[in-house]
Formats: sequence, structure tokens, C-alpha cells
Amino acid sequence: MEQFASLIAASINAGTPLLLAALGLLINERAGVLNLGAEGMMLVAAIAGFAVGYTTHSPLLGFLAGALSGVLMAALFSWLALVLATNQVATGLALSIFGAGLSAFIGQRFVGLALPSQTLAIPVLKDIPFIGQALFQQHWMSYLALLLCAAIGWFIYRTRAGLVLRAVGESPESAHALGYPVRWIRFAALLFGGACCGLAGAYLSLVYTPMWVEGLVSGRGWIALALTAFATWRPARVLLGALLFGGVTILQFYLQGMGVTVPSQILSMLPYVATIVVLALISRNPDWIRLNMPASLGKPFKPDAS
Amino acid sequence: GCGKKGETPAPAASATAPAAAPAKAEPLKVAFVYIGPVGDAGWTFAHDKGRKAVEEKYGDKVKTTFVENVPESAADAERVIRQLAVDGNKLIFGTTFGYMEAMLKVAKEFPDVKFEHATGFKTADNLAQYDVRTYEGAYLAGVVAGKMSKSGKLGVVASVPIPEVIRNIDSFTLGARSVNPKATTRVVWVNKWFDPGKEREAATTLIGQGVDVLMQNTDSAAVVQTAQEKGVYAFGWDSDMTSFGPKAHQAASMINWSVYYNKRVGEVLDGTWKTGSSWLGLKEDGIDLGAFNPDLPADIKALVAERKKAIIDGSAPIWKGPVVDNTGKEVVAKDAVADDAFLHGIKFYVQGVEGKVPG
Amino acid sequence: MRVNMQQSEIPTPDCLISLENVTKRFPGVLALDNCRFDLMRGEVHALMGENGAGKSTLMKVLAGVYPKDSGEIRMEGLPVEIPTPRAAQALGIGIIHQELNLMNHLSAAQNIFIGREPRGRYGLFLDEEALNRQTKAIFERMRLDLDPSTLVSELTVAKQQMVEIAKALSFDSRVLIMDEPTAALNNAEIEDLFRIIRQLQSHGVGIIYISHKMDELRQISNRVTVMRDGKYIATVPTATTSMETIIGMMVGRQLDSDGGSQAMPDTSANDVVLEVKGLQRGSLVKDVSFNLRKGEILGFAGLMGAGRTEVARAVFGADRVDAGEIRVHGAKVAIKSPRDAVAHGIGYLSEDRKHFGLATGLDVKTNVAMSSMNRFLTQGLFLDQAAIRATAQDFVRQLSIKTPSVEQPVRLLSGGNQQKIVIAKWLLRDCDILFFDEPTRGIDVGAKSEIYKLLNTLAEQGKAIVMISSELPEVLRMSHRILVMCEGRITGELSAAEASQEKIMQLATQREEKRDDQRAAQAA
Amino acid sequence: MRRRLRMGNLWPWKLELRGTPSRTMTYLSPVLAVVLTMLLGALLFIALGKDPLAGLKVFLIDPFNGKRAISELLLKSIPLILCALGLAVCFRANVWNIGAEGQFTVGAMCAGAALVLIDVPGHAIPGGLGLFLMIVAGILGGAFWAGITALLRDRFNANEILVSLMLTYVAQLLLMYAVNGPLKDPNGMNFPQSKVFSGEFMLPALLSGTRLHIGFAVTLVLAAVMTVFMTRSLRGFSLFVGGAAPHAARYAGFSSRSALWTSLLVSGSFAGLAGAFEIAGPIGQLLPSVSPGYGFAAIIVAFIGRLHPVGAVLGGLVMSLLYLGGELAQSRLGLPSAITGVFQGMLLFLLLASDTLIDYRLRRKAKV
Repeated sequence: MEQFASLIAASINAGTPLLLAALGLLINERAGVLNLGAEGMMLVAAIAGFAVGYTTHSPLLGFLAGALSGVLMAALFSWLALVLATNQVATGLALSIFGAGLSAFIGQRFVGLALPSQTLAIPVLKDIPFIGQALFQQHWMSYLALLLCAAIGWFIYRTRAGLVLRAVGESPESAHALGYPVRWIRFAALLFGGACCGLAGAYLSLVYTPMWVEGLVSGRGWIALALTAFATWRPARVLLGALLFGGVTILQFYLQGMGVTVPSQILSMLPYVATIVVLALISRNPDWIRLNMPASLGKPFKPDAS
Repeated sequence: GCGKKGETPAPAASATAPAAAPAKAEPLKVAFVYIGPVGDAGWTFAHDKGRKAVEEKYGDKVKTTFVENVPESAADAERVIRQLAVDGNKLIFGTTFGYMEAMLKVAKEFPDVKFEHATGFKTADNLAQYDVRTYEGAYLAGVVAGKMSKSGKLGVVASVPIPEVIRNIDSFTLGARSVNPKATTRVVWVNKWFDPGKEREAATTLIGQGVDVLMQNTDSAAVVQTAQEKGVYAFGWDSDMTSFGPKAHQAASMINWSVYYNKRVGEVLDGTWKTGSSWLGLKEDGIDLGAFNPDLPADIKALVAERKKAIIDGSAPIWKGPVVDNTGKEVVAKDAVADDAFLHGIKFYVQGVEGKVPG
Repeated sequence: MRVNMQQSEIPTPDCLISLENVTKRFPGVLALDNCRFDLMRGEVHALMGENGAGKSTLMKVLAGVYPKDSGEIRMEGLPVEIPTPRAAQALGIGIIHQELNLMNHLSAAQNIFIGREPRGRYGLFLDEEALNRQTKAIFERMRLDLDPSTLVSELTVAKQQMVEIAKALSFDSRVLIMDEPTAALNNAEIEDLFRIIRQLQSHGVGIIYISHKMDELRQISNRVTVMRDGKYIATVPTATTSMETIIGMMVGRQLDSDGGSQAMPDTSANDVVLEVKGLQRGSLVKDVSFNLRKGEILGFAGLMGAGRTEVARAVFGADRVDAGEIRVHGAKVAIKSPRDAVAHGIGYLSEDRKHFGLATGLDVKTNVAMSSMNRFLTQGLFLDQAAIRATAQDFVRQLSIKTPSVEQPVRLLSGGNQQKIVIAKWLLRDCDILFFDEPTRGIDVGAKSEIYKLLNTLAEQGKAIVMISSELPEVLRMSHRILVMCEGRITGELSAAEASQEKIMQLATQREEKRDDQRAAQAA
Repeated sequence: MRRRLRMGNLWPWKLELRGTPSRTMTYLSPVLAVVLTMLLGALLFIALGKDPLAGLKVFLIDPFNGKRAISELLLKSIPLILCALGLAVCFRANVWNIGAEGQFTVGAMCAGAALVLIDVPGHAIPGGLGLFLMIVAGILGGAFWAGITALLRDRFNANEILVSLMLTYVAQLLLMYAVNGPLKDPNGMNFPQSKVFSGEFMLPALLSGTRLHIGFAVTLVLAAVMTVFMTRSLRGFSLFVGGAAPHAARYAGFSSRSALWTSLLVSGSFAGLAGAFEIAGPIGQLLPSVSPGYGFAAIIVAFIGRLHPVGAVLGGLVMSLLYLGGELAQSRLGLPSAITGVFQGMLLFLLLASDTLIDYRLRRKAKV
């Protein structure tokens, strides 16, 4: 039982960065922009967050630095994809490749340093048997991510701005005809997405493995991208997906520890295979995807085009 | 500038005519090829400490260079190593198993350059092998673990299932069971030498499954960090990792490459270098369990010292029979002592290790 | 040729809006050439012109969707700039776009009030209840029975159109632009719309009404302004001007002198090349059967959404059908994809040229040769690029396609030239059976008559042609025989001799008794 | 009217649409991107306190220093060019295969597996045949791995970007499993690697005394073949049109499915071939990791090369230069190895930005 509780706790811990990043990407995609640069943004944010967190001894400043660097990376993407209207797929790939290089470059002098770990156990609740261990011994960022998830759900469905955001992703031409500054809205959405990916990256280097190493993010940005599709662009399903994928990541080690004799390399494939399988199942019905996918996803918008 | 790099006197950028034989007065150029970054706090870090010791000892007589993050893929390693040879380095250390074939090839091309390869098994006239008996450190760590564990459940976060790692897991378990016969070891493989994220997840899992002392045979300090966070014990591996988890860190199995590096550099300088295979252990000061936690009970420290002495003087070898594998088969007969060839080929878990060796 | 020029050089005090010398240029095309227009308070001013005449562009300039290149816009005598749609809204200009500009994922109410939703507490929350209540009120004013929270994607085209109108009404606009608002409405719905328009009129709202339906203009408009080829032609009062005159201004010549109503060749004895029986596809195509003969131009008429395009797509294999039999030259064929259709000599010119007809990013020669690559193979393996270029150049000359070179990307050409390239593509493919879906949409008059000539030539050469068109004069002029569709069914067949606009419209609105809603429910 | 903040006002130049896309800029843009990357690189060197000229010399000139250096440059470019040749086909067909790394890995694994079976003591298979079989195995392996992506896209509509990328991770683990298990050298002290293959199954050298093997010549021949395929063949043409306008292609009577399958299988085959060449060339055995990211770098190569085979060759050489220059910068200037990654990313960014100039010309904005 205790083992199970620790599995849940570890899943939440592993799912938190996925949730944060996927929520940001969800906002991007709801505005109609596909940013494949998540991995790069997370990497740069991870090192920025770590560098600041380490030098100032303030994890909070670290998170801020992470979010800010995510925003800067997103701004770079925005300039290309929105102002120059470059191909979003290629630009996102460029951002990922650049982020990998840049983070490794900046990170050289931070390799091998460590931060103290910082887990927040919620006072009374943590002592509840099972549930306390499973749910209430996480870093505050995990709880914040949860709040963010609820806030985004509320924002998208319950606020004016959310409605406009959806409109921009759905039909930028209509939104433009209605007088909304489509590119500014997309810009704002991208910056928000960058900030979220930044928090996710900073979480990895400040909390998850409180240290910096090259390639720290190791594919989580891509899994977060897959998550948005998995969740059919709904925040609640992103949460579910993030926990599920976090769980699968942990499960491979859990099974090994339990003495399952499947070769460990095969078990290590689990999160990736799970992503592929889920993606295939979700996408299977094109009508369903089409019904949920923001209609202008990935299409550049130029207001003056005829 | 770039932190640690600054300490390396970088060869002048204009030194593009390396083929020219260095004049007598010129320093001996020694190069190191690393698999990881010098700051990994583990394997490569330990090697780089050895390199710095060489610089310190020989001063102007040597000039060292290193190339880090060189992939194991022979395609790249070979080029880097050859380039170093072309650039006039006369002694080249390759610090990971994966460079073996590349070094073999390049060694053939540059008979006047001496090559040293760590943790492999092939030698040539100008290619020597060297390694450290890390399992002796693992054994001593096991002794501490056996004493410190309350649950008797030990865990190892393991990298890649090569004999060296399996040997270390086994030795760790032998050490633990020598003080606590009921101790068992659970192993989780991460299939990477260096992936703190995975190492941490593996450690978290083991702790969740009731393990209260961890050892790792990976290259980062993530396991120590995790142990610190979850309130269990862990060990530094290859280097002192106290700073990553002052409470959790009980001791570190530290490799001291400088002994070997200083010796070999000296031999090249005075022309006595010969090929061969060296396996340095506690005896040669190639490895040691140190950096003890101040809170570690004195009696345990004393026990460790005692065992260490017994290993060095040969009175109580680690791999002395009877050793039984975890299927119950006797692999070393009673009173027999396993030789190095046996140790090199270990593919089984000893009694007390759970599960099956992968592959 | 200008008839009855009655220009409004001096705007009266009642003048709500006036545009002078407005010019707008898109890459490769001069969309508006010194246009003028004015609108009085309480007036319905019809804007007429063939497709591509520049009506929609002019209105989009007025609505701030496109910035004008030059010219002046005055509102109540004062010069104004309308750089953005928001500015237009602020000035009280509302527009109902021709392409329904609704967001399918949002509800009807959200679409109407997007960005102006009634706010709840703290000005942040959406007050769904108030939103739906206010929407309901507008719907009631329009006598529209619709749940405001229905998702737009679940509405019929007619209902979506009504939502568009409700949206424009909700702005309390002083100027309301309606771009073909009745294209998909039935008679009752049109009556509702007219009632609302009159109501607005009486409140002093000026309405710019774009439509092709002459009878509607008669009923509702005060004045008519005619545009052609991006140029202003004339403004005339509706009551005292004959429709022939207006049409004459639109096409640039009198209709009967156009040679369109020549005696049609009799094709009834020709071989049947295409036979369609019992074609069925959901509620879109219902039991459609027809024959197509060699050398014949068969017109398909009907209102928007009547199912004409769907029939063509079904025959072409672009959509899966539920039932139906297709025979080509008497032999039953299985057409599962456009590939099969092309193999059987069927070509289809989609109404949506940019998506289905052209690779707009690629050059002219590639687009021309696209369907006929096998012809250009040398040694059965390699493409003869020189031959492709030469062939494309031939077509460019033959169809007088205006392009700098055959290497020019098609996206930079004007609509008419793009359409010619699509035609060239199928001509090169040498298909026996050609479906032309709105072949002259968005094309200027000069190019139009060339395309008409081409169609006639093709028919004379023995091709069998299906022409789908929403422009009745075009259908009447070109077709040897006309099929009229309504709600997925063929409701009648007219010979060239007996066909008239009235008869077609009658058949095109011959609805089933069932109510739209029920059918929509079934479809969903 | 209040002056509105518009996105176009964010920089001092105005982009003016050209009537006709500039043919010159199409070719000039990659050159411009390379030049700009070098300029930014020089700034980076200055920021790091290095002499920018010396830095650029190490990056641009030193890799050409002598026959051996040049042969190494060409050797390194082989996998990059091969992967990029395949990716160019995919990207032209609008199929976003970014899993060439995985296809490369599986190709290498299959090639290695073939040799493990063939290269046994007392074998009766002549070297040439063995080499041939190995290369076929590599090609099939790469094609198979790409085929999974095609299948999932075709049958399940799954996004090929994510699937191909996830399969890269799976491929790397699969290789690791293989060298830890079935393909492990029985005499290799249990180390995770295959045996070292006999020299007779290795690709012969192209230039004696260097590591450059005939794979480079094959690569150049394949680039020529692909040039013909992409510009002159019906299949290549239909891929191109299908990618640019899938609906129009369908209505013109081509199958978009075949474009998907062809492009992915071609791309996978090329990546697999590249993997086989690495095994039969510089590596000579199977290791747990066979690629330092060739498949990803090849994405940049394909774009720099204008998705054209000849461009891929040039782009491959540029990228190879960056790799080798980065290594030399490490040992000679003491720069960190990550600098190569920074240069790669900058290059792709600058290329995308420069490409805007194909359709637009840059005009200084008139002050309003």
C-alpha cells in the first residue's frame, strides 16, 4: 500500500513538468500556433532557472528566471513565425535545436553543482495515511500547476479573453474581421506558452533533479506536445494525461524493482511507446480530432493577404 | 571565460603544424579524452582530478589537453584521438570502454605515441590498459550499508549491465551480507551512464519500495540528492558527493586516478613506459572508501578500516568461497579465491540480489 | 457604356457614408479602381456586379478588413479612416460576410457577442446566462426559433446565416453591409429578413445590400449601384430602372446582343457518355439520377447548399457515396477516388480552386501539367521538362493567361488567370467528361466570356460538360439542358428552350414539407 | 486616429511583397544564413574572450588542413548528406519526418545484426556479398522503422512528427537492448557491444591512408540519382505536388497515401543506409550508441540545401565543418563542445529568416 502511495507521489512529481508545459502549449495551440520548440524552451529555462536559483539561493527567483527565459525563447519564435510568417513546423524545430545547443553552452559552468532539494509537505494533510504520502508531499510548484490547470480551464471556457483566444485559433480571419488583433493575441499566447514551458524546465532543474546536465529535459517537451493532442486541447484531460505519462515513466522502474524480468531497455521504452499508442488511438477517428482541433492550428496568418 | 576550462592552458590557436617534432625543451604533451563533461561530479570529474594532479606534479614538463563529451561511437572517438595524436600529444588517455577499438586503430598508426585505455581489455605495444578495482569500494560501502540499514533492504541504481557494474552490485551485496546476512539488494537499471532524471526516478522507486540504503553505479549525484530528500542513506560514487546530500551521504567510494596517471607520465618522461594491464585497488591506493559522514558511528568506521586492511594484506579477500549465486548455484567453491579472470567475466548476481541479470 | 448616370456628387445632409476614388490593389490584380459609393440614412442601397466585380472588396474596405490604398471615406460628411475592423465597428459599420464568418466551436450566442459578452462579477467572468438571454432577445426580434447555446457547427447553413445577421444586428450598427444574405435562405426566411431590414430602415439604418437576385432587389432596394471589373459604373434608382438595363451595365453590354441565346444545338440524339443512377449520400445527395450526352452542356442550377457540388464530388469519387451506379460509355464503373475518376476520363473543376484545383505555391507549368504527367515521360521514366514548359506556354498563349512566365507561382496570379490554369490542366488531360463547378466565380468579365467560348468549343469538340453555376444568366446562356436541384434532390429538368429564371427559381425552392430542423437533427 | 501599435512596427524595415519570388534569393538565402551565422559566431568568440579571427579560422580553415583533415570532413558528411537526401524528399512531400535519427539507428542495428549472422568463423560468404547483404539489411531496417510512422499516419492518422520522434527514443533503447542481449559479442567480456567485424566486410577506402570509404562516392551518386528523381521523375514530381497541395493532387488523380509511403520509405532507406555505412565504415562494430545526432542535424542540412539533393551535399559539408570545427575549437581554443549545437541552431534560424527575402524585399520604412 505504501509502495502504491509512493508510486502515485512519484507520478505526480514526474507529471508536474509535463502538465506545466502541456498547459502552455495548449494555450499556444488554442490560439492556432503550433510551437514545436517546447523542448528547446524547456532546456534553456532549465539552465536559466538553475543558474539563477543556484547563484541567488532562491528557488523562487530561479522559477522566475526560467519563466522569463521561456518567454524570451517564445518571443524569438514569435518574431519568426508571426512577423515573418515562417513555417511554424520548421521554426519550432529550429527553436528546439537551438535551445539544446544554447542550454548546453550556457550550462557548461553549472554542471555538477547541486541545489538542496525542497519538497513542501502540507502540514496536517501529509499525515493522512496513504493519501498524505501520495498527494500531499509535493513541491509547491505541483500544487501551483494544478491550480494553473483549473485556471486555464476557467479562462478558456468562462472568460471573454478565453473566448477571443479560441476564436483566434478557430478562425483568425473572422477574428480579424471582428477587429481583434490576431497576431498580438497569438503573440501573447506564445509568450504565455513560453512562460509555462519555462516553469516546466525550471521545475526539472530546480526540483525534479536539482542539478543541471546537458539534455536534462530528455524528450519531455515532445511528450508534452503529444499530450495536447492526447487531451484534445482540453485542460482537464491534459492533467489526466500528464499524470498518466508521469506514472508510466515511473512504472518502468517500479516494475524493475518488483523483479519483472522483461529487459530493462524494453521497460524504458514504455513512455515513448505509450505516447505513440495513445496518439494513434486518439487520432484514429479523424472527425473527432477535427472537431476538437483548433481549425487554424499551424497555419500562418497574414492580415493583409488577399 | 569558461570556468573550469580556464585552468587548461589551451594550445595556441596557431599551433596548426603539429606534425613538427617538439624540440627537446618542449613539454610532454598529454591528452585526455572524456566521455562526459568534466563537471559531472562522477566518473569524468575523477579523471580530470587525476589530470590536474599530473599538471601539479610535473609542472612545466607537461602540457595537458582534454576533450570532453566525446561520444563512445568509434566514428567520432577515433577522429578525436587521431587528431590529438596529430597535434603532437605523446601520451593519450582514453577514459571509457567505448574508445577501445578506436584507440587500437589509432595506436597502430602512431607507434611513437603511447596510448592508455581505461576499463577495456585489448592491449598493443603502445596501448596499455588500466582500471580500478571499484568493486572493493563497493564492498566496503556494502559493509556500511549492511550496518546502517534498518529494513535490510538495499537498492542499487545501476547503469549498464556490464561485468564491472554487476561485479560492483555483487560486491556491495557481499559486503552488506557479511555484516547482516539477511540483507537483500534490489537493482534498477537505467541503461544510461549519465541521466540524472532517470537516476532520480529509479532511486525514488527503490525508496518507495522500502529500500533504505542506496548505492549507485552511475555517473551523477542524483541518487544522493534523492536519498537526502527522502531521508535514506546513500554513497558517493567515484567522487565525494557529500555536498549533494550531507545527511544522506555516508561515505564515498573514491577513485584516485592520479596515482596511475602520475606514474605513467613519469615513465614516459624517463623512457621506461611499457604496455600492460593494471588493475589498481585499495592496495595501490587506486580506490578508497572515504569522506565518511561525521555522524557515522565510530564502530562502523573501525569495521571498515579493519576490512580494508584485511583486503590489502590478503587475509580476507572479498571473493573468497563459498560464493553462491542467487539461483543457489555455488560459483566459487569453499575456500577458493576468485582470480582476476573470473572477476572480469562475472555475469551473475550473488545470493541476496533480487531479480535476474539483464540480457 | 453608361446608362442613366445619376451620380451623387454632392452628398445630401442625409448622406450616411460616402466613398470617393477608393483604390485597392492586391498582388497581380487591381481589385478596386477609383470606386465611389454612397449611402443615405434609412436606405437600402443594392450593390451589383458580377462575381469579381469588386463588390466584396469594396465592402471589406468599408468594414476595415482591407486597408484601402488610396481614396477617401466620409461618414456624415466627415473624412474617416477605417484601418481595422474594430474602427469600423466603432463607427457603427457592421458587415455580414459572404463566406460565413462564424466560429464553429462556439455557440450561437458566443459568436454573436464575442468580445462584447455581458460580464459577470469583477468584469472577468463570462455571464453565460445573460449572454444567452440577450441573444434570445435578438432572436425573438428576428422571430427566430433557436437555442442561443447551440454550437454553430450543429446549425444548418440557413440558421448560420441568421446567426450572422443577428450578430450584425447586435452591434446596433448605423450602416449594415449584407453580402448575399439570402443565398441560402428559403422564402419564409427571406421574408423574415426583409421584415427585419424594413424595421432597421425605419430606424434610419442604412443598408448596403449585395445580391444577384433581381426580384429581391426590386422588393427591397431603393437604389442600385453597379460595379464591373473593379470600377464604378453607375448608380440608378431601382424603381425606375429596368432589370435589363442593370444587367446590361453589369456585363457591359446588352444581354440579347451577347449571342448567348443562339439556338442551342440539339444534342438529344448523341451518345450518353455518363449515366448516374440513384446516387445517394446522406442527406446531401438524395436519389440523384441523370444522363450526360456527348457534346452537351448540362447545367446544374439551384440555391447554395442544394447539393450540386456534392453530386459532382460524388461522381468524381471525392466523397464516399452510400448508394448509386455510375456508367461511363455504357459500362458500369467503380469510382472510389478521384484517381479512378480521372482514369475514366472524368475531370472536375472545383468551386474551391485554391484548395482543390491548384497547387498555388507551385508554378504555372507544374499546375498545367499536373494531371497529365504521363504524357511527358521520356523512356517511360523521365519527365521532359522542356516539353512541359512548351506545353504550358502554349496554353498560356491559347487561353491568354496573364503571367510573367510559366515559372511564376500560381498564387501570385489573379482569379481569372488561376481558373484558366485549372481549365488548361483538364484540357491537357483530355477528359471526355468535365464537371465545371462555378467556373466563373471570382473572374472578371473579359475572362468570363473567354471561358464561355471555351466551354462551347469543348462541347463542339464532343466533350460532355456539366456546368454547376449559381449565376442564372450564365446557366441559361450556356446550357443545352438544365437540371435544378433543391435539398439534395433533382426537382426538375428544363430544356434550353423552356428554361427561364422564374422557372428555375421555382424549382430551386421546391422544398419538401419537412422542416429544416428535423432534417438537421437527423443529419446530426 | 490614435496610432496603433502594430506588429509590423516592431522593426525599422518594411517587407514589401515582390511580384515574383526572387530566384536569386532562393540560392542566396542559405549563403546569407551561413555568413550571418559566422558573424554571430565571431561575436560569440569575442564575448568569450577569444580572438574571433582565430576562432573562425579553427572553424572554417583548419578542417581543410591537409589530406587527412579533408578526408575526415568528407567522412563526417556522409551520414549527414544521406539522411538529408531522404529528409528532403519527405519535407517536399510535406511529410514531417523528424525521426531520421531513429531510422539511422535501426538501420545500423540491422546492418550490424546481419554481419553478426554472416561474420562467423569459417563462414562461406565472400566479403563483397556480405557487405552487400549488410547494406541491404540496413536499408530495410531504416525503411521498416520509417514504415511504422507511415503506417500509423496512414491508418490511424497519427501525427508523424511526434510518432517519428518517439520512435527515435524507442530505436535507441532497442539498439541498447540488442547489444546487451542478442547481438552482444560472446567474447567481449559481457560488454554491451557486438564483435568487431572482419575487415573484409568493411567498405574499402576511397582515399588510401584515410578513413574515407567508398560510401562517399556512393553518396554522391545517390545525390545525382535523387536529383533526377526529384526533378525529372513522375514519382518525384507527384510527391512534390502532393506535398504542396494535397487536395489539388488528389483531385488531379494522385494518391496522397502513396506520397506518404514513398517519402517515408525513401527517407527511412537513406537513413538506414547511412547507419549501415557507419557500421561498415568508421565504427566497424555495433555499440550502444551509433550516432551523435546525425538524424537531427540532417534536418538542418536538408533545409540549408533547399530540399534539393545537390544542396544536401553542400549543406552536409557545411554541417560537417561545424562538427569538426567545434571539436577543434575544444582542443585548440578550450571552447566547450556545446558551441556546435549553438551554431547549428543559429544557422537554421537565420536560414528561416533569410528565406523571407525570397518573397519579400527589404525596404527602409519611410518615417510617418
